[in-house]
Amino acid sequence: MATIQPVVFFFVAGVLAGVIKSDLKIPEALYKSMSLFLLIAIGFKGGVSMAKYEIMEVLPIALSMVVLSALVPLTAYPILRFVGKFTQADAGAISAHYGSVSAVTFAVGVAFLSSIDQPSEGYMVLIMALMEIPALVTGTVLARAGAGGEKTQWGHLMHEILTGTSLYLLVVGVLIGYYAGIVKLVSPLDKMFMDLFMGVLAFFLLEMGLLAASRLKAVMSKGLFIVAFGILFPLTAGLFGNYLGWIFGLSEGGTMLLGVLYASCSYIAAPAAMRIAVPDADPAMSIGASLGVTFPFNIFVGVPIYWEMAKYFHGIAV
Amino acid sequence: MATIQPVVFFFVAGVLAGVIKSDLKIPEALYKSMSLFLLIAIGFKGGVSMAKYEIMEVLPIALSMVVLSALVPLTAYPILRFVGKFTQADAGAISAHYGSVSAVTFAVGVAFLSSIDQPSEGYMVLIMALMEIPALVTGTVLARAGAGGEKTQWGHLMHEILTGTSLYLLVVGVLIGYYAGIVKLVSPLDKMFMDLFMGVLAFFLLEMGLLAASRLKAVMSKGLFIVAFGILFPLTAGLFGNYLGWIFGLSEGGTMLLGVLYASCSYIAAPAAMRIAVPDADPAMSIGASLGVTFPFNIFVGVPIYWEMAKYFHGIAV
Amino acid sequence: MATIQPVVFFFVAGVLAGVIKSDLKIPEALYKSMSLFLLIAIGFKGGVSMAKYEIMEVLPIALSMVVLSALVPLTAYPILRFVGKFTQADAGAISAHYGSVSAVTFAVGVAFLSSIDQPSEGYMVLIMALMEIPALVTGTVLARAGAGGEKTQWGHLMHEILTGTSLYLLVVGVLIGYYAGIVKLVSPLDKMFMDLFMGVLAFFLLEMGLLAASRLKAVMSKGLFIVAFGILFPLTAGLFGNYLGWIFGLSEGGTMLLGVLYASCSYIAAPAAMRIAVPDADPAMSIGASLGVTFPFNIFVGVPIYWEMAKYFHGIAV
Amino acid sequence: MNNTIAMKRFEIVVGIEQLEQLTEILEKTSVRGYTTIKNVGGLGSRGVRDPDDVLMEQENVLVVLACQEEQAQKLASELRPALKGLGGMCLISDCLWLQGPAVSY
Amino acid sequence: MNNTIAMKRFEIVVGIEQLEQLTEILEKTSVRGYTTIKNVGGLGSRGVRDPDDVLMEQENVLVVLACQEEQAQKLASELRPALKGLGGMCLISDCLWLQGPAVSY
Amino acid sequence: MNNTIAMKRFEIVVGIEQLEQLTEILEKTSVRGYTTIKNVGGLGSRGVRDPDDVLMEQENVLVVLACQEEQAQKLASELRPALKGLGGMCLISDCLWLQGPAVSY
Ligand SMILES: Nc1ncnc2c1ncn2[C@@H]1O[C@H](COP(=O)(O)O)[C@@H](O)[C@H]1O
Ligand SMILES: Nc1ncnc2c1ncn2[C@@H]1O[C@H](COP(=O)(O)O)[C@@H](O)[C@H]1O
Ligand SMILES: Nc1ncnc2c1ncn2[C@@H]1O[C@H](COP(=O)(O)O)[C@@H](O)[C@H]1O
Ligand code: NA
Ligand code: NA
Ligand code: NA
Repeated sequence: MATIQPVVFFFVAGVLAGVIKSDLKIPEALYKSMSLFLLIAIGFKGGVSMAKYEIMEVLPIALSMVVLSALVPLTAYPILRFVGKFTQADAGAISAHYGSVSAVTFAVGVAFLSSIDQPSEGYMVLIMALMEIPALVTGTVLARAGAGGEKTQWGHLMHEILTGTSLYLLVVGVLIGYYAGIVKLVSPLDKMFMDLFMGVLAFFLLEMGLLAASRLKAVMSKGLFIVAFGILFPLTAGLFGNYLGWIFGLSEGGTMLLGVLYASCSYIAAPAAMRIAVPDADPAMSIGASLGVTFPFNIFVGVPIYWEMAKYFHGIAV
Repeated sequence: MATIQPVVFFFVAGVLAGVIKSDLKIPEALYKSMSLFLLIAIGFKGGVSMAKYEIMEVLPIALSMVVLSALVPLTAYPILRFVGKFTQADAGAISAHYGSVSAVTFAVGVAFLSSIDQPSEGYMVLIMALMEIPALVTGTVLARAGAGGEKTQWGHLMHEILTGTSLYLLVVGVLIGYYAGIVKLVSPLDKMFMDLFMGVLAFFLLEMGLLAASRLKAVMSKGLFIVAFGILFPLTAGLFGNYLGWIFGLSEGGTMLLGVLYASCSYIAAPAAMRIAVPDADPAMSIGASLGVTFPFNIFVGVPIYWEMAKYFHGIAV
Repeated sequence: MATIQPVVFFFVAGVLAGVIKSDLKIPEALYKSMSLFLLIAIGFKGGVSMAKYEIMEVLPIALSMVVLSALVPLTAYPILRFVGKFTQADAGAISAHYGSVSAVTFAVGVAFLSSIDQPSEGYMVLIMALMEIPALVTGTVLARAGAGGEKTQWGHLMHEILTGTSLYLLVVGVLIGYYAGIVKLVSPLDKMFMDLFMGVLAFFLLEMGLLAASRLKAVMSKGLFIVAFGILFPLTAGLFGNYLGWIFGLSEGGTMLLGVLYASCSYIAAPAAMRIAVPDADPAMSIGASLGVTFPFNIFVGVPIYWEMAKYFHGIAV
Repeated sequence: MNNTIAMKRFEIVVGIEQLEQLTEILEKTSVRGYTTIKNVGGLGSRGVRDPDDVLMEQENVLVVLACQEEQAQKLASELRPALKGLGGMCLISDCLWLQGPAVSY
Repeated sequence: MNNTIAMKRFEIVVGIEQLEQLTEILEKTSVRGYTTIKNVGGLGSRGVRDPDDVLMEQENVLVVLACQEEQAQKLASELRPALKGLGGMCLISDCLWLQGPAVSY
Repeated sequence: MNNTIAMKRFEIVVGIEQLEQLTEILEKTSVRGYTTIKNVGGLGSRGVRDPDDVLMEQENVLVVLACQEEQAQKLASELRPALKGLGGMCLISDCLWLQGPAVSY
């Protein structure tokens, strides 16, 4: 079995600091700077390795996987609405979060693969960038269909999604990385965007631990259901992602990453979008479930499991 | 022809984010931290390579080039005053901006040279640091000579110029880099100030793109003249810089860098100084021209042209 | 004799900028981010090299050196109280500062050793982390014993010390570094926490110079005594630390570092703790002495002297 | 007090996302001076808003504005209908403007 | 003025370390709205407090609160004994609340 | 209201570059308390000032100060001539100081 990445213990350190009420604080500007860095760096890395593919060849596959990801919120919604007894607005908003993705979870998955020397398809990062669109749109439709109230601000929402920082910087990173790969000028930029990636991730996870600790109360208030959902749903979604990856003929690493994408859950882009699209949903609940339950589950337990799933499917293939 | 550096596309990404009204924002603390970094790093790099020269030998040449740079604002002023119909205050202030230099444009020039493996004189950075003095003093005199009004606060202005962050940090960087070069302890510092230079520049250009986009309106209001001036003037100044560099016997790389220095235009140090020296000038105009027109022109089109100029002059020499 | 590290000249540059009233300013978020970085990085580096020892073997020695460090404030107190004529509260609080340690001074010591290729024990960093406890507790007792007034908030104080950012992050760094060392996954994290250490230290020293300059007035007000104390006391404490290190059989490098720890003086953790424990002490005085006198003395003059002391003691041993 | 003008003081708190809308109203009323403080938090009908929360961006802005009676009437009648979209609060009180050379009211 | 309610305006400055204690008092008095500004400095009985000083953390917070007369009486009598532990200052003045749809007072 | 002292409240907005000059005037008038809020923007006779603009540093600071009538007179007469150099605005209004143990007025 693969050893746990040292970097994820920074998350534990953050949670612990929150629990023992340490005065440890990450300056807001640092947190925001690191988000920007991670998005560009993830994109850049993906772009550089995409330079080795024929883009046109992979595009149809990539788009299919993006479109199919709309199944994730569509599955989450009835469970939340009818088993979890959430309001329509909350169930829709949480579905949007789980259909969307977490770039940091993806990054932990990539780190896992590189620690066991497994390659993966560079365009996975493009899939990640685009997966937000079906998830947020589907979640919004679910939250508002037939609900009356104010008209959904579709124009505003689509603008928020398409020009939102996360999608925008991932795409910028991909394009510049791709160009740098093509003209063979990756070099001085990789010193920052590749070499420092893990170190920045460490700091970022420390802050995410602090944030998760501050959200635990919101999770507790909803009790067992949200914990069970926050663990069982990503497992199912991860299985489905792995299955699709295998069907589409991705490498073992790519298969696992698609599992991670389907299983992971947004806590940055989705809350911002849902505030506009579904203002009557309670953001504390979706952020609590996403950051307080699913995120830690995925980086500690989920990622190795999704890898086992990928190996299992590829075993069948043989 | 040399390929365009991937790093400059971060500027494009920033402009575009501004144009499509993305919510992308660079935290102010990050912007300021990166300015400090770039100034020290540029100085440090120059200082390290100066450690290979006899300082006393190059000082007279360097100082001559600094003094001659006063010709740049002296040429800009009548064009702005009589062709552009600017007020005396505005014409003087804009002259000061164009006589002064942009460390980031210089950095792009250096990156260009290193991507085509061309050496240059380390003391160019010292010239850059000192060029602010004649530009800002000349610009102020032009703006205020015979204008009446409040007395020019020369003491305050000289203090602002000489202790201002950009001049100060460039000189600190040069001195410490020089010392590190002499005692052969460049090593652990270069991991930060040299290896990360391009990565930080990428981020910085992203922010500069955002800033430039936010200034476009001010430029448009003045219309065609300012766009024409913002392109044609640096071309002329760059030609003059290249000519001087060749006359003074600089290497091809150094010649081109002197062209870049003469052609480049300040948007950080000069606005701060002009606010004190010429308070009745409109800063929006000079920053708009500098950042919205000349800066992008220089990094995309100017730098390769100045390089062709340098090669042309050195071709004559042969 | 060893050459002065280039990095310490950033401190000089900071002081000078303050003295000439440059507008140079380090954003607060950058200062705080760098503190976090340095604490984790110092811990991480120590933890990685601790992975080569049997922890249980070194623990008794380490703890003894921590406990004995309580002698430092116990010695400082009577000097401050009866020679310096400070109030009981001030004398106690300043003692706590001098008994405590400065991670940056320690870092300069480590940089000194690595520039002359001398090894040292990794667990020194653990000693540093723990030394705060006896110093702050002893200082508080001295400041408040028999003083009446409000009851000392021991619970609050111990919570502040044990969960305070500096102790917490050092320990987090040690643990994760140790783990990374054991599982042999130091690699992508070292790109940040080791390679960039000196560069970040350079920036941090620049800010510390600015801070020291802003504190000079407070020091001047107390006059000669505080300057004499701020130089002579660390020399004595450093001698004592070196003596102990030699007795305990540390390497020459480790001996010197113990000297540095005993000689160095806190200006971050101690002020925060003393504000709670001894609210009637004047923080300006202790921070002034610590940052305005002892810190610069230690990094420029002290460190090389403590190294000579270490060599002297180990010479005896032979 | 000497050298003072009786004036009205407005103190308005809205979400940062409504600031543009608010300044448009101020411009429309030809207000000649106001002061804005960002990064403000608080409690109101929409619950707690904490500008330090990095995950949920909820920042208020406080606007202080002094103007003469007549303009105050105009401003109040412009603001009242807009409050529906703006939320937040608007307080009005009396004050004296200490006269100096600048006339930004 | 039309469409306004007469109210009391509280303006409280305390150290950031006392903010929690203050908001507890506000909650106890069932206050339904207030506004907080952090990163505030000043001079008071404890001397100068500068939030920009990175070595000595001394930050004040300013709280503005509008409520009706009756609640103001209650709040003032709760705040007065607490001022000993809170320090700082508490100013009370008259103001008008411009009526909108939200009722957070 | 009980346990309150009638006081004057000053609310001053100046550019950050004038803050030192302002605090010197306050010291000269032996003021014993004031509160400062930095990073403030606004519109005035010098046009828009936006503290978030990284290229043009234009930051205002808002100072709130409560003092007794007598000192208020002194302060107003010191401030008035200085306003020329200071710019900005200075509002004066009535308020009540809720009495606590600290006397910083
Ligand atoms: N009528 C007003 N109401 C509120 N604030 C004002 C007013 N006039 C000026 N100010 C503030 O004072 C600052 C400086 O004003 P000035 O010196 O006139 O440009 C402005 O940027 C505003 O923040
Ligand atoms: N009674 C009040 N006193 C002071 N501030 C208030 C009051 N009511 C609302 N606010 C402020 O206005 C903001 C927006 O209010 P609301 O739109 O009602 O949520 C709140 O977050 C508070 O900062
Ligand atoms: N007279 C006053 N006017 C305005 N603000 C004051 C006044 N007195 C105290 N303050 C504020 O209250 C804070 C705490 O006061 P204190 O607890 O007396 O040190 C000070 O730092 C000031 O920000
Ligand atoms: Na997902
Ligand atoms: Na120039
Ligand atoms: Na010590």
